[in-house]
Amino acid sequence: MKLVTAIIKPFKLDDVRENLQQLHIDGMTVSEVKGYGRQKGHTEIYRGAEYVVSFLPKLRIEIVVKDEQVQAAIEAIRAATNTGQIGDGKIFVSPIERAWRIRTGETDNDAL
Amino acid sequence: MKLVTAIIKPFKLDDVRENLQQLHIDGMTVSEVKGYGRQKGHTEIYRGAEYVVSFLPKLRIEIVVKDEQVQAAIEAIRAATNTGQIGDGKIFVSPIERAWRIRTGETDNDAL
Amino acid sequence: MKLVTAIIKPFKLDDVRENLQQLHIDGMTVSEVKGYGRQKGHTEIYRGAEYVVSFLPKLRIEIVVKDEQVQAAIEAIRAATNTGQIGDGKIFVSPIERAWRIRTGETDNDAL
Amino acid sequence: MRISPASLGLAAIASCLFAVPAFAGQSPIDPADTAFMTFSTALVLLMTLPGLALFYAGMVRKKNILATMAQSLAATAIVSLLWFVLAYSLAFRGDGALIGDASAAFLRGIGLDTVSPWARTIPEMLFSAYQMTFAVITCALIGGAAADRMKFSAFALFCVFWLFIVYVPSAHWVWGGGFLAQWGVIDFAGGTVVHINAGVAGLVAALMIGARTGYRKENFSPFDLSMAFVGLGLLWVGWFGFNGGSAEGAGSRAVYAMVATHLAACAGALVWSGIEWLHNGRPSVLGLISGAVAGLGTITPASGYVLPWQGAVIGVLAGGICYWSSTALKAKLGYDDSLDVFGVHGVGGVLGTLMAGVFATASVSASNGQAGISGLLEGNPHQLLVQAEGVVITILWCVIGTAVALKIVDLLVGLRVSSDDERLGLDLALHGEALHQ
Amino acid sequence: MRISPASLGLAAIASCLFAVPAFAGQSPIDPADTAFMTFSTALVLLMTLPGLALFYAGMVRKKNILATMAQSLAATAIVSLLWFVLAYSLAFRGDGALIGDASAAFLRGIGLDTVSPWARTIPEMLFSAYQMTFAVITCALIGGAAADRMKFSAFALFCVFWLFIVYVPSAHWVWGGGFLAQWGVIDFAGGTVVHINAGVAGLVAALMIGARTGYRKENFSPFDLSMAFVGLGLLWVGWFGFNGGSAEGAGSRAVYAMVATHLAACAGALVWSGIEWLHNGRPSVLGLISGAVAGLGTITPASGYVLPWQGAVIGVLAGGICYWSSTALKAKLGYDDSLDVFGVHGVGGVLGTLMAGVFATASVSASNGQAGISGLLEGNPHQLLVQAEGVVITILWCVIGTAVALKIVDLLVGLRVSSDDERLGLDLALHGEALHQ
Amino acid sequence: MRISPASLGLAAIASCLFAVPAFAGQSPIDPADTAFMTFSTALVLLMTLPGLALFYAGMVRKKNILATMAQSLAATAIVSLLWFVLAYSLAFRGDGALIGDASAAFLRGIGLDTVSPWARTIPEMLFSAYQMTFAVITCALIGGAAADRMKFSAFALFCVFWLFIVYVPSAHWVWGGGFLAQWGVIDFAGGTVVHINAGVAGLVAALMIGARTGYRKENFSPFDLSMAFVGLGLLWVGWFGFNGGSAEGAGSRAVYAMVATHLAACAGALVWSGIEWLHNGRPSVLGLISGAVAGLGTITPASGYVLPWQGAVIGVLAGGICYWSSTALKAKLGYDDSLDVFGVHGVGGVLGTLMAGVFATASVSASNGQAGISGLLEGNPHQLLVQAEGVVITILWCVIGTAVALKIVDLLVGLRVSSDDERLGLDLALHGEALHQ
Ligand SMILES: Nc1ncnc2c1ncn2[C@@H]1O[C@H](COP(=O)(O)OP(=O)(O)O)[C@@H](O)[C@H]1O
Ligand SMILES: Nc1ncnc2c1ncn2[C@@H]1O[C@H](COP(=O)(O)OP(=O)(O)O)[C@@H](O)[C@H]1O
Ligand SMILES: Nc1ncnc2c1ncn2[C@@H]1O[C@H](COP(=O)(O)OP(=O)(O)O)[C@@H](O)[C@H]1O
Repeated sequence: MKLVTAIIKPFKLDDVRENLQQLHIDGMTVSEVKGYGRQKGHTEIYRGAEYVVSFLPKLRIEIVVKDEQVQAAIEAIRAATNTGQIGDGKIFVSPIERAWRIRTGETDNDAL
Repeated sequence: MKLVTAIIKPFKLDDVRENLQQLHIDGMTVSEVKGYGRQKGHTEIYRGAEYVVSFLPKLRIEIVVKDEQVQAAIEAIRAATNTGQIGDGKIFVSPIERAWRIRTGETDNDAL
Repeated sequence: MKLVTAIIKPFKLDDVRENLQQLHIDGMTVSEVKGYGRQKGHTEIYRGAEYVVSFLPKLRIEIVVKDEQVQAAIEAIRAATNTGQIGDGKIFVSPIERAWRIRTGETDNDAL
Repeated sequence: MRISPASLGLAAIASCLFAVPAFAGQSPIDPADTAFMTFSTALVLLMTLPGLALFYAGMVRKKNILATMAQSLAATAIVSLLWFVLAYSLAFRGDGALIGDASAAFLRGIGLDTVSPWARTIPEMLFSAYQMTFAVITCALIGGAAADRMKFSAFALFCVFWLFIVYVPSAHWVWGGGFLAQWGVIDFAGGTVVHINAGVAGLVAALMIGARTGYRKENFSPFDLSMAFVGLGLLWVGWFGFNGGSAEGAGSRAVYAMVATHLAACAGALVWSGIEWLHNGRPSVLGLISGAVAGLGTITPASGYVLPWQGAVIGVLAGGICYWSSTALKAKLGYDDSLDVFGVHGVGGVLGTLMAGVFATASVSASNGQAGISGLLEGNPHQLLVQAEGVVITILWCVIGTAVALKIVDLLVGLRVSSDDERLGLDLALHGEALHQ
Repeated sequence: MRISPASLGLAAIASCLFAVPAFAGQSPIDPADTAFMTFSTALVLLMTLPGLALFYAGMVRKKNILATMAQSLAATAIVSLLWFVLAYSLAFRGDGALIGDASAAFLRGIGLDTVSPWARTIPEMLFSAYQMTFAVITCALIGGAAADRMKFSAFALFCVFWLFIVYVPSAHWVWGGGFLAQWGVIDFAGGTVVHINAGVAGLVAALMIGARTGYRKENFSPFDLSMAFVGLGLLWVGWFGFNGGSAEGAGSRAVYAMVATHLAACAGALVWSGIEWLHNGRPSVLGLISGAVAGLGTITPASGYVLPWQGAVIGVLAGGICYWSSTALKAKLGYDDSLDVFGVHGVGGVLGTLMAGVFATASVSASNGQAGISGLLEGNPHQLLVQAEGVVITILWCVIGTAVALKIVDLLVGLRVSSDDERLGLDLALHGEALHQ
Repeated sequence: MRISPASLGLAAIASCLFAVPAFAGQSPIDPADTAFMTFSTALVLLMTLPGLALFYAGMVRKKNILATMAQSLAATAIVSLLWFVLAYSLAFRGDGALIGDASAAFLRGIGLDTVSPWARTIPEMLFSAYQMTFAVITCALIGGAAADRMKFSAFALFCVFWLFIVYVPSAHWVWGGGFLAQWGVIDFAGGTVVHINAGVAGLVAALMIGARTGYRKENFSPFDLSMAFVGLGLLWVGWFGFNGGSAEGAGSRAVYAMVATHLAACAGALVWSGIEWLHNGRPSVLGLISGAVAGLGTITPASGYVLPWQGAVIGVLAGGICYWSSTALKAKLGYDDSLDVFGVHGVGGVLGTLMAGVFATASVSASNGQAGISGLLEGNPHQLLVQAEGVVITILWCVIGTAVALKIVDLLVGLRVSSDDERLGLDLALHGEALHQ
C-alpha cells in the first residue's frame, strides 16, 4: 500500500474527489494547511506597515491505496488540479506497511 | 521506529490518550481533519437548495513508536475507538527512519 | 527523497523558514496541530470545575528534500527551534518514493 | 406621522395651532417627540451599522465576510453625504408631483427652528436625519443580492446613481407629497420606497451581474450564522425605530406600529421555520431569522395603519409567501440573488403594501379630528386598488432606473470582479484583508 | 412605576388628576413617558435578541452555538404571541388575588387611549409590550440551564406551558395586584417574577433532564467567550431599560434605579473576579462577566426602592454569594445547570428580593404625597419578613409548576435529544447547520 | 448643554424661570430631557460595552482578544464606582479654578430633586451618570495603546490613579467651571477632556511600556476585523448619545450636534479609505472604520458649536490628518501605539478642538437670549487662540499626570507582562482562557 499525499489549491477538492470516485477510490482524509513555495504570497498593509504573508492556504489530501492503484490515483489527481499555474501543488508517494479498519478489524488492502 | 497514524472520531481522543498512557506512550500529535469514506455525510438545505456535505470531521492522531510497541499501540487505539459503527476510522503504519528531540539532540528511540 | 517532519512551537515558524531559505530549500507545508508529550498543559477553571488541557498548540512543518539535503535541513531546523525548553519538539525523517509537481509534471528531485 | 396628502392645506395650519396645546404659541418643537425621534434615528442607523452588515456577512462564505460588511459602511457614508447635499431636498421639499426642489440643498434653509410639514413637532434637521437612515439602509439592502461578486467600486458608484434615479423620486411620490400620495397610496414606513425598491433593484442587479461562480453546484452555506443571528436581533430592535418612528412622534400610533411590527416578526419566524420543519424535518436557524425579517419587512408599510393583532396575520402570510419566493420561486426562475433580497424584501414589500390596503383601520390613522384610512376589510376596496397601482409603478420605475444605474456603472468601472478574484475571495481581492488568518 | 397596592383605590383617581398637571384635562398619555417607555421596551428586547442569545451561545461548545441562539428566538416569538393572546390579560387585568381575567384577550379592549392602572401616563398597549419583553427574557433565561441537551421542540412547547402555569400567576401576584402585592411584597423589576422564577425553573429542568454527557469529565469550556462578553455588554445596557423602565416613566426614580443597577453590576464584576484572583491566581473574563450579571440580576427587585450607593453594596453581596452558589454549592449538590441560571439568577433573585426588604428607603418610592416603602434599615423589619414570604411562595409555585410543565412536554415530545445527537452537537442534529464549516 | 461660564450667575436663575415655561413653578426636571438623557447615557455606555471592547479586540491577535475586552470591562467597573465615590464631585461640584470639592462624595447631596447648574432640566443623578460614561470610555480608550503587553493588574490600577490625576482636573477645568472654561475654551463633548487625554495618555503609555515584541517584524494583522467593524457600528450609533447628549436636553442643538457628528464620520471613512485606495491600490476595511472613528473623535469638541455641513468638512480633515499620523508619523517616530489611540484620538482631539475655534457659529450655541460662541470664520480669531491654549495645557498636564500614574503603578505591580506571557498570549497568561479552543 502507498500513501499518496497531494498538496492542492483549496477549490480543487471537489474535482479531485469526483475523479477518484470514478476509480472507486472511496476514502480520503483532508486537512487545511498553509504552503510556502514558488508561488508568492501577498503583501498586507496594516496601518502603514507592510507585512508579507508568505504562506498560502492549501489543502492536503491523503489517500492510502493499493500499490496497483497508485499510478491511476496520481493521474486522477493531476487531471483535476493542473491549471498550469504556479502553486498548483505537489504529489508525494510514500510507503504504508500495514493498515486496519477499526470497526471490523480488517487489515491491509481490505481495510482501505 | 514506526509512525502509527489513526483517523478517528473526534470524541474518542481522550479514551485513546488514556489507553496509550497505560502503555507509557506519552507523546502524540493530533490534528483536525475531514474524512470521506463509507460513512455518508449529511445533506444541508440552504434556502431551498440541497448540498451534500461529504466530508465529516475526524481527528488524525500520529504517534511515533519503537518497532516493538507498534502492535500494542494499535490494539490500544482499537480498544478505545471501536464502536462497531461505520466511520470508526483507520490505522496506518509507516516507517520512520530517524528521529530527533530538538531540545536535547537525542536521536531515534531516545527521542520518543 | 525524504520527508522531514518537524513538530515545533508556533512562534518559531519564521525562524525556521529563514534558516531553510538559506539552504535554498524553498518549499514547505505547515499545519496547525495539538501536541501531547512531556511538556505539561495547563489547568483551566470553569465555574469552579477544573479541566486539564493536555494538548498544546504546535505547528507541524513538512519538507520533502533530496536525500543529500536531509542532514542540513535538520540542523537548520534545530538551530531555529532549540530553546532548551521542554516542548521544543521533534523531527522525524521518513522515506518518500516519488514526487510530482502538478503544474509541470516534473518528477522526483525535479519536483521539489 | 405619514400624513395623507388630503390632510394638508388648511388643516396643516390648524393642526399646528391645536395639535400640541401645551406648547401653543411657542416653538412648534416638542422635546418629547424630539427625544423619541432622536432615539428612532439612532435605532434605524443601528439597523445598518452594524445590524445589516452582520446579517449579511453572516450568510456569505468566509472569504467574503469583510467585503460584505464594507458595502454597508460605504452605503452609509456615501448616501448620508449625498442626502444632505441634495437628495433630502429633492425628496421632501417642494410641491412637484414627480420630484421636489433644491431649496434645502447643502442644508440651506434648515435652521434650528425649521420644521417640515411632514413632521411638525420636531426640528426639520432631525426629520431629515431620520429619513436619511432610510435611504441608507435601502441602498445597503441591495448589496446583498450581488454579494460575493460585485466590485466595491461598482457598488459605491451604484449607490450614487441609484439614490437619485430611484430612491429620491420614489420617496417623493409617496412621502413627499408626490403623485402617489395624491392618489392616496399609503406606505407607513417603506413598503414601496424601501422594500420593493431594494428587492426589485436586487433582482435586477442579480440578473445583470450574473450568478456566482459555482452557483447550485458548490456548497455556499453560510460561514457564521451566529453573526447573521446577531444582525437579525439588531434589525428587529431597530425596526421599532423604523416603524415606530414613522409616526414622527411619541404616541399611541407609534406604539401600535411597534406592536404590530413585533408580532409580525414573531409570526414570520414561526411560520417560515415551521414550514421547514414540515418539509425538511427540522427548523433551521437561517429559517427562523429569515422568517423574522420577512415579517418585519412585510408589516412595514402597514404598520401604522392596522391593529396590532393584524400584524400577526400579516406576519403569517409573510412567513409563508417569502419562504416560497426565496426557495421554490427562486429555484424555478434560476436567478442568483445571493442573500434573497428580492425573495424577502421585494416580495414582502409587495405583499405588505397590498395588505395595508386590506387591513387599514381608520381609527389607527385618524388624527386631530381627521378621518383615518380604511382598507378593504372596512369596506373600502378602492384602497387596495390604489395600493396595487403604487406597487406597479414603483416596480416599473425601479426596474428601469436600476438597469440604467447599473449600465452606467458598468461602463465606468465594470460591475463584476474577475473570476480569479471571486475564487480568492473579495476580502483579499478587494480589501487586502482576511478574517481569522 | 410599581405601585404598592395600598396606593390604589381613591388615590388612583386622585393621582390621575394631579400627577401630570401640564396635561390635566387632556389625554392621560404623556409623550415624554411614552418616549421613555418605548426606549425601555426596545432595550429590554435587545437584552434577549441578541443580548442573551450571545451571552449564552458564547458559553457553550462550538457544536451547540446556533441551537442555543435558536432557543432565545423561539422564546421571543412564542411568548410574545401568547402574551397578546391571553397572558397579558391574565397577569395585569382584573382584581383576582390569584389570577387576572380575560378582558384583554387578543388585545381586545386595549385602544389607542387606554391606560393601565399600573402605568397611568403611557398607552396600555405600550405597558403591555414592555411587560411582554419581561416574560420573553424570563423564558429565554431558563433555556441556559438545559443547554446542550434539550430538544428544540421540547423547549418551544415548554415555553407555552410554563408561561401560563408559572409566569403569568407569579406576575399577577406581585405586579398585577394579586395577593403578594396585597401582602406588601415589593419587587421593582423582577426579583421574584423574573430571576427567582427563571433560576428555579432552570434548576428543576437541569435535574429532570439530567446532566450533560461527560459532565465533570470532559472539557466543557466555552468556545467563544468574546460572544459572551458582547452579550453581557448588551444585557448591561439593556438593563437600564429593564430596571429604569420599571419606573414606568421618565423621572428621578428611574434614574435612581439605573444608577443603582449600574453600580451593582460594577461591584459584582469586581468581587466575583476578585475572588477568583485570590483563589486561582487570576481573574477570568468569564468571572468578570458572570459577576456583572449577578450584580444586575440581584439589584433588580431592589433597584427602584433603594439609594444608588446601596446598589453597590448589593452588588458586592451578589458577586460573592453567586460566585459561591455557581461553584462550590453547585459542585456539592452535583446538578448540571449548564450556564448557571440557578446559581446566578435564582440565588441572585432570592438575595435581591430580601435585600429590597433590608435597604428599601421610603423617600425613593414615595410619590404624590404617598409614603414610600421602608425596609429593615429604616426600622421596618416587617418588610423583610414579607419579602421572605414572597420568596418562599414564588419558589414553591415555581418548583411545582415547572415540574408539571416539563412532565407534560416529556410525555408529548420527550425532553432530551439522543446521546448520538448530543455527541454530534445540537446545531447539526436539530437544525442541520453548523458554525464555521 | 455645555454652558460657557459667562452665562452663569444671574442668568442661571433667569433661565430656570423662563426656559421651561410649561413647567415653571414646578420641579425643574423636564421628563422629555430626562428621557433623552437616559437614552444618551445608555448609548454612551454601549460605546464602551460592548462597542469599544469589540473595536479593540477585533484589531489584536487571536491570543489577546479576551484580555483586550477585559480591559474595557475593568475600566467600566472601576471608574464607575470611583466616579460616585468622589470623582464626580471633584469634577463638577464647587467653584475652584483647578478642582471642585467633595460636597457630593459618595453621592451625598444628590437627591431626587437635585439638579446641577450644568444641566438644569434633568436630575443631577442623571447628569452624573451621563458624565460617568465619559470618564469610563476615556480610560478604556487608553488601554488600546498598551494592548498586547500591559498587565491586567497594572491597567486596573492605572485607571484609579489616572482618573484622579488627569481626568478629573481636566474635566473640571473645561466643563466644571474651572480656569479653562473661564478663559472661554469650548469643548462640546470632549476634544480635550476625552480625546486628547486618551490619545496623549496612550502615547505616554506606549512609550513607557515599550513596543510589542516583534513590532515591525512579525505580522500583527488583526485576527477578526468583523469584530472591529461591529464595534465601530456601535461606537458610531453611541456617538449620537455622546455628542447629541452633550446638549443635555432634547432640542435642535442636540440634533445639530448629531448630524454634524454623523457627517464627520461619513467623510472621515471615505477620505481615509480613499487615500489608501490611491496609495495601496485598494481601500481596506480597517481604513474605512479607522476613518469613521477619526471623524467621530475629531468632530466631538466642535459638534454642538458648528453647522452640520461643517461637520463634513471637519471629517474630511480628520480622515486625512489622522491617516497621516497613524501611518507616516507613527512610522517616523517609531513608537508602538498598538491600536493608534494617539494617532486617531490624540491627533483628532487636537484637530477638533482647534476646528471648534475656527468653525464655531454663534447661532448654534446661542440660548435664552444669550449670544453664542463665534469662531475664526465669524471673525473671532481670539477663540482659536483660546482653543490652542486649552490644547497645550491639556497635553502638558496629561503627559505629566500619565507619567506619574504609570510610574506609581510600575512600582506597585510592574507594567508589562513577561516576554513568555506575551508570546503565549494575554488571554491564557492573564485570564487562563482562550478563544476557539
Ligand atoms: N519541498 C516541499 N516540501 C513540502 N511541501 C512543498 C514543497 N514544495 C512545495 N510544497 C507545497 O506545495 C505547494 C505548491 O508549491 P509551489 O512551489 O508554490 O508551486 P508549484 O508546485 O506550482 O511549483 C506549496 O504551497 C507547499 O505547500
Ligand atoms: N483510503 C483512505 N485513505 C485515507 N484515509 C481514509 C481512507 N479510507 C478512509 N479514510 C479515512 O477514514 C475515515 C473513516 O472511513 P470510513 O470508510 O468512513 O469508515 P470505516 O473506516 O468505518 O469503514 C474516513 O472519514 C477518512 O478520513
Ligand atoms: N512519540 C511521539 N509521536 C508523535 N509526536 C510526538 C511524540 N512525542 C512528542 N511528540 C510531539 O512533540 C511535541 C513536543 O514533545 P514534548 O515531549 O512535549 O517535549 P520535548 O520534545 O521537548 O521532549 C509534543 O507536543 C507532540 O506534538
